[in-house]
Amino acid sequence: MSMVTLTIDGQKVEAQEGQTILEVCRKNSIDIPTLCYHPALEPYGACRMCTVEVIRHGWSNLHTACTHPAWDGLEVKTNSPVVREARKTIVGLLLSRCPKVPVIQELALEYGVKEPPFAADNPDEKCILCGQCVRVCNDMVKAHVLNFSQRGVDRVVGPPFMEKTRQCIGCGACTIVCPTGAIEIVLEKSAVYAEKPLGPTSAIYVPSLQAVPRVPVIDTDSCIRFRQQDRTNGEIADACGACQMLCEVGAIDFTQKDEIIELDVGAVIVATGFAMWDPKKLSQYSYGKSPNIITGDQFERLSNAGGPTSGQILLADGRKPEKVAIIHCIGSRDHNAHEYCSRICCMYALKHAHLVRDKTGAEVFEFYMDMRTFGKGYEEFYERVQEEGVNMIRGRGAEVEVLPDGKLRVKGEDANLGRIVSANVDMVVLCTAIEAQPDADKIGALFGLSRSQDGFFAEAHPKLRPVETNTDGVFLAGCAQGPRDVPDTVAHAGAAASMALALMDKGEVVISPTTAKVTREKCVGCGDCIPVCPYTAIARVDGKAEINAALCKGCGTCVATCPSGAIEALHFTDEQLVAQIEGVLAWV
Amino acid sequence: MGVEGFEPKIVAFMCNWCTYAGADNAGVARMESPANILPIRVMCSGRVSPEAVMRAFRAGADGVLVMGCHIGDCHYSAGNHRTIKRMPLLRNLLSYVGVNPERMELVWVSAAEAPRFVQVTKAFTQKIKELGPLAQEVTE
Amino acid sequence: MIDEIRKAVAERLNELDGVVALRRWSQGVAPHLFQKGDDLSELEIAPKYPLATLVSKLHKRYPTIKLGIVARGCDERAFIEMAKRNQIDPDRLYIIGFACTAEDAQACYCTEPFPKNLIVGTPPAPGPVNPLVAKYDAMPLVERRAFWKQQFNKCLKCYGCRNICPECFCEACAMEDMAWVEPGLLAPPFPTFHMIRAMHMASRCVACRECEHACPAHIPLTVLYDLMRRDIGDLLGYVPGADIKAQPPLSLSLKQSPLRQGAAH
Amino acid sequence: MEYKNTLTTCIYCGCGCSMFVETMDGHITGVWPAKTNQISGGKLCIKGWNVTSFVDHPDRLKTPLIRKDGKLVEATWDEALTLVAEKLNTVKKESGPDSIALLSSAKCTNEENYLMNKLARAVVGTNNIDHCARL
Repeated sequence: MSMVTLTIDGQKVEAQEGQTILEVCRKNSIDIPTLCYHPALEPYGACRMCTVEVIRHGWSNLHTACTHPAWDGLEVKTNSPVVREARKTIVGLLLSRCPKVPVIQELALEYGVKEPPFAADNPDEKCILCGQCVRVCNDMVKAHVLNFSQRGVDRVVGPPFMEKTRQCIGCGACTIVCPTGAIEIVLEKSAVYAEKPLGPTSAIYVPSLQAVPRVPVIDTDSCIRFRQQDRTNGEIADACGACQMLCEVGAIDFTQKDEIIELDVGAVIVATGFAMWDPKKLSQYSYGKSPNIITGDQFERLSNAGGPTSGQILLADGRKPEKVAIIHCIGSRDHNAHEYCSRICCMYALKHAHLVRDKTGAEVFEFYMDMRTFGKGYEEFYERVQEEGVNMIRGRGAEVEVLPDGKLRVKGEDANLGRIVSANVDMVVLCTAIEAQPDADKIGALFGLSRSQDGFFAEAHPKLRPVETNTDGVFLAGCAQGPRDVPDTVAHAGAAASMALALMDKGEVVISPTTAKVTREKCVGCGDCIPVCPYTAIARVDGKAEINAALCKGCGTCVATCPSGAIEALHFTDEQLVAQIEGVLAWV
Repeated sequence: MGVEGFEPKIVAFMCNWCTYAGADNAGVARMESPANILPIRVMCSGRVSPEAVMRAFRAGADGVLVMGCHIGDCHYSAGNHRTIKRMPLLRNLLSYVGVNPERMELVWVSAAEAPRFVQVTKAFTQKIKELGPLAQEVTE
Repeated sequence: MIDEIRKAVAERLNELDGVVALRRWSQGVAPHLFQKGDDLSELEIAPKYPLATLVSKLHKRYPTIKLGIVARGCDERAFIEMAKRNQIDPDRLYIIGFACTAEDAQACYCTEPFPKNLIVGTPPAPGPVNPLVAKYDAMPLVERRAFWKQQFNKCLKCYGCRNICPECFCEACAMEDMAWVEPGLLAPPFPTFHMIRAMHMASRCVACRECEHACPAHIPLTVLYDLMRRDIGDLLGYVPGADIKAQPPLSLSLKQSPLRQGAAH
Repeated sequence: MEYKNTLTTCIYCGCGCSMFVETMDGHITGVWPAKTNQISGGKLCIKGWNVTSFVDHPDRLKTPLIRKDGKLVEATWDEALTLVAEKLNTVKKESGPDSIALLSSAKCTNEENYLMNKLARAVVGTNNIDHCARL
């Protein structure tokens, strides 16, 4: 694309042919006020705020920067007296129509308009009829809900007959582009992706804050393009696309589909992690009955700088809490839920207490059964939090009650005092248990993994082989095997990775010598053993069974199936079994 | 018909991956299971041929337990499917020749079920105690 | 009927390498392989012999020959089970089936006294179920034990039951395996010896009754095998000899051949 | 493809069970009990079932063996019979006829056993004669 040169406010500026004056100015950080401009939409020149003075061949003229192309040799003045005068008039007219809109008030202030020159027909009017919403709805979203109707002074923007319409998909794009906040959208149901039910994010997001690779994904249930595609059975396949239009490196590709990728691998590390236990299962904690009863996980999100409140710890109504209760062992160490200790809660509960103290200064009541600060530096942190003035109550928080005024009452036994205590607080943080993933059975069946009583995947040996499983080449890492905190998970995962590497590095696999072997002279070739083998290690060769020792895992089911005793389970032969039987019986 | 002071001998075939591990875990957890249980480790309950069970009775066992992974949990995916088909037939056959089929039982105990291992072996031992010695039954 | 069979065999001999049937000798009847040109007036149908065994021997010895067989219902059932286990080649076998007499069916307690490939004769009324099965099934354990102890004590350990059985085609036999049966005991160890055979018969026995005929000690072996046949039917829906496509269920997973409802252990 | 069954009597004992010996191409391939026989009625004992097993057995003796210098050496029947006759004569001369006993076999026919009996009583002059299957 060829380049052109023009002069803006006395400075030579290079621009690409086809760009508008506004685009060139924006690129060169030259401020031009706009109301009806949006980079993702076609310029329309409705609000006229971007009016500039364009001088060509000595002739000066006023044009809207958003629509005028940047021709070679143009001279542009963006802030000349003529321009300012013109904009003042424009702002005056806009203010006369919409005297209460803050953006226009600010512009009026800037351009010296003290009073609206004309009295407004409707002083509450917010719409400046710039049509951005119309363009976004028709050109981008392709929902075709909004348009202009009437003529002249009666002109309005809205859905057909100004009535609620099912054509509206509630995407909210119009509210985003509207410069004056004239459109309010009332959602009948949540149409946007909700992150940990604490606030909406966009339909394109990074799946988790620690995602690797850190690449955003499109939530096709929320994305306007995909929703329109679904709604119209593919008829409208090019709605929105704002992300694609705006992404400078062209990374957005709507044609991408979920793919199943098949890989031949030498080892598998099962690191499927954990799920959070649902505190609704114990109704005494009233989870779900007040927005101010949240889980530790939700608190984590709340206090995150990238979270819905930008890291401020706030109640649902936006106030700062004055009193916060943190309850340990919700669903852990509980015969009504999980009997095991989730191992991570004590430490994050202390951290949460510290954050509440630090960020809000609120009074913190921490209900704990006993404090499990087993790691390096953990006990020291516990002492520090105690010194920060957190009220430690030794005893399980027994009940959370939502009071009529919205406050929360936490009851529990203080075992040190030996009596029931209660505290009225604004916010309750439930330190819920971590548990095995709900689909652990499927993963287990896939890899032949057994699970321990707590539901997590069982290691080959609780003490001596904590990383391996009973399936060769399959290793466990992290909470898939049992609750553990970050340093332990890192250590466990490192061990799993090195075991997997060690296995592959050898280049050869050591198989167990407990395989089955056919004595050809005894085999009559009946084939009863062939369908028994789960590894298809048995085949009939020259009318007799033959076992591929590399495939055989040595279960011995074929041995017990063979009526002739023609198959021998090496290391578990019939003779060895009999010797054991006679041995154990002789011993008694 | 129990016999005074009778301590039965019970041969228990245990699969390597589930029950043997479960028994091991019971031991690690210091749970007490009856000493009457005489464990014989096999790789899979599917390895236990009816002949082996009969041989155990023949060699003087008063009861035989065949123990393995729960259906669906088999380390070899379906070895125990053959066990669950074979053993009821054998149990019936025992009864046809007049041996009390209660002397033989097929039980699934997973590696995680140490308490179940203890409970199952205790109950079975008690049952065999009440049935009395097999030799008495066969030679009477 | 025998003339019709002879005629059918004569016809078939033109296209087959031989027909397995019974032949009358000067002093008795024995299995025989009739070939083209043989005197078919010597062909007999009684007393019955397990002819499937002979077919298997011939098929193995002469890997290309096509045989015919003059078969009863039990013969046909026997080679259905044998074919599943690779002991005969069904593609090299032509069945000239004939129906047993009503007396045969009575004597054998045969519930299906005719083959599916019935060429000669009409199906007789099926024989009754062996009344001993119900009788011993109803006995208390102690009586059963007493009964079988007495029966098995007569056992000469001649292996006649196994030798005559068309389904006992193994090269090596578990009943001779020193791991399972201690050698040198007569009568053989109770009840292991007979239980091993009964267990193996569960998915194989086609109720031809040859074992019982061959037993010099007159042990009612088929009572035990009938019970096992009943159990495998109840448990897994398997009837030995009924369907050449049905795989032996004890070799299959639960997915391939599930346990019948209510039949679980 | 020659198939034949030969009716015969079990040679192992005096019961006289009847059986067919099955041959294929001249090789013994098995035994069928003779169901039509009135004596054995289609039943055999373990000996009858295995009666043919020695026929093709590699360990089967095909000629007489005479021990020479501590080793068994194949010999002709004439050599062997002459040697036995000489030795029997010597023993009879030195220790009398009752120092000799004769054992006959079930594998022989009745006629052969009768001749053995004659040999014992008339030739050797002793009543010390018995039979392996004196059932």
